[in-house]
Amino acid sequence: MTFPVAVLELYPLFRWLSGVLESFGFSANTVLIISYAVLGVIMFSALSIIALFLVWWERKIAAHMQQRFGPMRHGWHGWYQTIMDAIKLLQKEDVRVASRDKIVYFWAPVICFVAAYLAYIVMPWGKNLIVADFNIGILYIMAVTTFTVIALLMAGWGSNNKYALLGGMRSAAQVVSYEIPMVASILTVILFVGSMSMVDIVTSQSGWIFNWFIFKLPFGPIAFVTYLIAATAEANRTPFDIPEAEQELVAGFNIEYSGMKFAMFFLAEFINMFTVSALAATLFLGGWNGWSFIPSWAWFLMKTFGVVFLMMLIRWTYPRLRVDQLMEFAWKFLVPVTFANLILAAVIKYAGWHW
Amino acid sequence: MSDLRTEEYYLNMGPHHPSTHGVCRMVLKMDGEKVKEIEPHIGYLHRSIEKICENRTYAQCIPILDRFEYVTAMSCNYVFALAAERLASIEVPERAEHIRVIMLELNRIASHLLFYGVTAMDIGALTPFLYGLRERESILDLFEMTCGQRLTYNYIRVGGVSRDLPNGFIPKCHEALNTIEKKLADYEGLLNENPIWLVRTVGIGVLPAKVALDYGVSGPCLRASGVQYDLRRNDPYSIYDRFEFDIPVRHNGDCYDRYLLRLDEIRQSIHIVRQALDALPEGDFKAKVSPNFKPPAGEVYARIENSRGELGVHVISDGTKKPLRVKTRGASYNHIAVLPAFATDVLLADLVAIFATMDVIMPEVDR
Amino acid sequence: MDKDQLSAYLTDKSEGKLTLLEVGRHDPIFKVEASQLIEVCTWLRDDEQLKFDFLCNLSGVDTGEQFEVVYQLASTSKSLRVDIKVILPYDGAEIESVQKVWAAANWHEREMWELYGINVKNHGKLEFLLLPEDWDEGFPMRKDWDAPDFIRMPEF
Amino acid sequence: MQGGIGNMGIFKDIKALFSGMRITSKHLGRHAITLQYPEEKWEMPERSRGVVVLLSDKEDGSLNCTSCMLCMRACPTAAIVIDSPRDPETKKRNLKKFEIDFGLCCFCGLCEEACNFSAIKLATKYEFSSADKDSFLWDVNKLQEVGRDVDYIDTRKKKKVAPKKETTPAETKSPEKKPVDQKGENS
Amino acid sequence: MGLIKKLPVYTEKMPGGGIVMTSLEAALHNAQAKSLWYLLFGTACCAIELMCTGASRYDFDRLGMIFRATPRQADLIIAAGTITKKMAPRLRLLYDQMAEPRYVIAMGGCTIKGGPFYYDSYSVEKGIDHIIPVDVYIPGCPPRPESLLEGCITLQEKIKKQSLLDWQEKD
Repeated sequence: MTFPVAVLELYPLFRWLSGVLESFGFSANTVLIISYAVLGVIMFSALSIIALFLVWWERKIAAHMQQRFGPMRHGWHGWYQTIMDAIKLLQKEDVRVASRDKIVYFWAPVICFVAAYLAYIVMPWGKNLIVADFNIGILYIMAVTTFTVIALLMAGWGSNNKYALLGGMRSAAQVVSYEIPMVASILTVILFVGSMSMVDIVTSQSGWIFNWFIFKLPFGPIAFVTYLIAATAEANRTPFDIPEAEQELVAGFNIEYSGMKFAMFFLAEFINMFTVSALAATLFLGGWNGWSFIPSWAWFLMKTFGVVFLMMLIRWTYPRLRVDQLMEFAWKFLVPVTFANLILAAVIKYAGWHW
Repeated sequence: MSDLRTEEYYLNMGPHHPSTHGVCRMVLKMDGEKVKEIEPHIGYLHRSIEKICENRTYAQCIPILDRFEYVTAMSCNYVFALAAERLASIEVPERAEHIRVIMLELNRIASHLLFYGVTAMDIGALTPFLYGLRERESILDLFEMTCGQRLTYNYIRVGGVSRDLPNGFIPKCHEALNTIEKKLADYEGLLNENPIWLVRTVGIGVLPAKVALDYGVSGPCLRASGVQYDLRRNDPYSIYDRFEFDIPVRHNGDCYDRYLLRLDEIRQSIHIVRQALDALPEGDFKAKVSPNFKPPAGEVYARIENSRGELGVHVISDGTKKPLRVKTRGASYNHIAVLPAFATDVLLADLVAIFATMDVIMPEVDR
Repeated sequence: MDKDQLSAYLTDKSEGKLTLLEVGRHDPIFKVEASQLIEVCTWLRDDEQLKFDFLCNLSGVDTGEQFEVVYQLASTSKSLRVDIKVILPYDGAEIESVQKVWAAANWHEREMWELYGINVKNHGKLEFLLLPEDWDEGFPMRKDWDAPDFIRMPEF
Repeated sequence: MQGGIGNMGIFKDIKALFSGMRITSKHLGRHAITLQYPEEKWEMPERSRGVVVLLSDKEDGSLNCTSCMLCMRACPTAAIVIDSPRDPETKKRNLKKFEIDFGLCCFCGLCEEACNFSAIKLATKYEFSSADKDSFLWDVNKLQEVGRDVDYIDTRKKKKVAPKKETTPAETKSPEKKPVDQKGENS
Repeated sequence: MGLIKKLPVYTEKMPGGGIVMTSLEAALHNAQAKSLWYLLFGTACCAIELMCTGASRYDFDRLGMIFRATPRQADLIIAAGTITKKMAPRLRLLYDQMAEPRYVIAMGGCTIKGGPFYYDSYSVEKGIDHIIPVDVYIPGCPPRPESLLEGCITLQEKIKKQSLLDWQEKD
């Protein structure tokens, strides 16, 4: 049978799987569904492992920046610390506030969690390693990542807590503001590639290192920096972590969540961070392109983790902005800069002054 | 736009809230994110220290007063010893006075380092908090070496200090001071010029000098508002008049000035400690004070400049070995009382910044 | 002005409203009648030579026979210090609020009211400050106060 | 936004942002100053005030305490309770009960200073957490047991080795005990 | 207590479930012990030592302990400092808001018995065990950071020794 999933690297595995399943007499459609399910499980586990790793990594980096050790006692340099955290969170009692909005309160973490994973359908992990290559891939990512804000707003509203509500409202305002500069800086890339497909974007940057979009002077670096700022805000990280500002709103939108539901928010936050970093790597740093002696997925992971590291460095260095300054920064600085940059890029593209 | 209506609501901040530095509770009348009115509620740490001191001898009061303002417990020890010495007209040996000055100033540095860290954390930067505490540890080491405790010292006694400086204190102290002086550059590099820090603190929570005086605000908060008033100069105690140091003054009275002023004070304190270490004479470290110390009847209000402002203690003696009344006055008491007078119409995040830069410590308020 | 000059100046200029007490060990302590308190305080704050613009502290005292209220004043511009003491009877102790002179007195007076039971006139907001809201065991700082779970330190 | 990110000189701002990042990333490469507690331990300074213990005679192992009750009177929290009735015949006090309640003790060291017989000391031990609240009431046996291996300088007059002038142990003995095991530079 | 709570009940009914349950028990309690997130709760002197313990020199994170500001996500209250009569109902409220399994460390003399404020004080709660159940007490005024770490390790040992059956009864 023809296998429609574009995971070419994993193709042998799926051919073997479909062969086995067909020998049991399953119909072609069932085989397809089961294959997708297996793929989903693989994806889910990979991402969960990455999220758990990121939590551990962040703790280690923060600790070493502060001349501490971080997790140390559980395994080599505390490597299974976050696994223990996850198991513990699963065991925790699920406290439900009596005055909650039942439906909204329940679904908020689920939506947040699912939305965080959805983006990976079109994420090019490596050469021929993508679940589905839509022709509107980047648009799809922008759409599904914005689901997060709905989840946060729902969490803030459903908890029936003033701090949570303030957190939810802040996050809505923040994401709405930062979506615009983010899209505007991505548009510069799309303008040049002429396609919204993730695979096209990556392949257009193949070859020489100066084909990477970040090196497209003069607008490339500007687009990258503005994207990174907007992405940091999108992922709710310091200096833009006002929805869960510990010192002001105690824990912000997730103040009333415990146990598994909190774990969902927690993991989703780190997966979101990974998503925006992966997007930065794909759009600006050439995605999985690189010398061929290292596998393409390793290039992708390396670049992504590089961006994640940068975001962590930023997080543990800077203070937090205030909510109105955040808006002002977005609307008065970031939006004009990104649009000017977009126009500049368009002019350069039209005039053909680029290589 | 005029038909858009907003509804005011009440937000309860504390007594358990990460940025109230302990157990202060503030009921905020909010309009969206804007704070319209503040009503502080205190007393969640009211431990009746004053009542306890009425039933303790003068020597026993000092460990109790350690817990009154634990971040600068040395100055609590000192102010009570000063009051008792003034009641009984005790002459303190030279060496003891020098040791006291060293300890008071080291404690001021420790307290300001804690302030630096906590303020940075309240404004959202976590790393400076750990840097501040890291250098504070080196001072705590000095204290532990001298008197055996990290926080509640019970070191300065009526008539002197409880023990002489240990061997090797002086080189170690110099080393710690050098490290802190070197690290101040790091602290400043992290925050002073940082645009995010600037927008969060410059022009936020301006405390006018007139309001400050009216509400009895003292110490760095008052000096940041442009009033040059430091008890080390204006009402000299101990041997501060022998040392050369500046009283840093700033004029805007906002969060940024309050923050910068404390960094300046760390430098001045380092300067004072160095002078005191150099001038340290030989001799007794304690005057002869009987264990059954009974000052003559009378009353005295002793006040000193500690890291938060005026720390005072009002002691009334009736001629017995226990004081008739001990009333303590902490600077933070007034610093919280003044909040409703100037910190209105700010955003919630600003209130946190203002609260942090007022450097409030709750047991001093609640006692 | 040093301390003796200050004492002389105050006795001289206050037209008999202030009487120097002997108990002061470091700074002079003056006695003032409760009825003249506000007048004297305003004068102390506004006098060009004194300018006592800073209320350091306000203590209520229970001596066992009477109540005393001590105002510790300081002048930031002239570097002066003086104490003002008001003596009140045990029964029906009442004093005028000095908030109009120094706003700092607000909380001190509230505290004095709840801990000693000295009533403060014209305070505006006499509510519990340090004690729990549901406190009903009287005025704990009074010398004769006692409660079931109040344990005095054993005398050895 | 007074000041403002835009109008304060964007290059100055960027420079400041980078200098902050430079400082934190500089620390990233340094060695941690952390003490890995259960494996490594600080050597406490000699004067460090941990738990209160009763000291025993170095030669015959009997308690130094003469039950003079000075420490009990000095204690600001009444954590020490001594019961020692006088023997009617020998007129000597018999130590019947010596209890320290660590739920009350404030580790101020006044008892150590009050003692004239080198009998009570604040040792440099601190690991006594317990799940049992009542276990903090230590009787004389426990106090003596914990204090067995505590080194001290005997200042009692009757001993020949004791110096004439009454001094506290810390003056005579060098307190040059730095925290050991401090890895890396403290910077 | 979450999903896993019901698991042991089923496993025990299975053939050979006893062995599965014992190892499951060990694994679950291990996870609990190794990831104690503490509530950022401090009132007095001990709070400063708690901060110092979290700082670079002693580093709580090493034991896998990080602070959470909200009681819902915390496993452990370190009652650091004096609890007064005015504060006691709030402490109880915080404890009630925490999700099971929850633990309490009483840090310092004040929380054990009132410490220096036992005598002559009209406003201090004489021991927090009147308010909430306490798992581990740490003496000291304030305890050194090492003492606190030692107390936390004691608590971890205690958690590991728990039995799942205790859990069932606890609800």
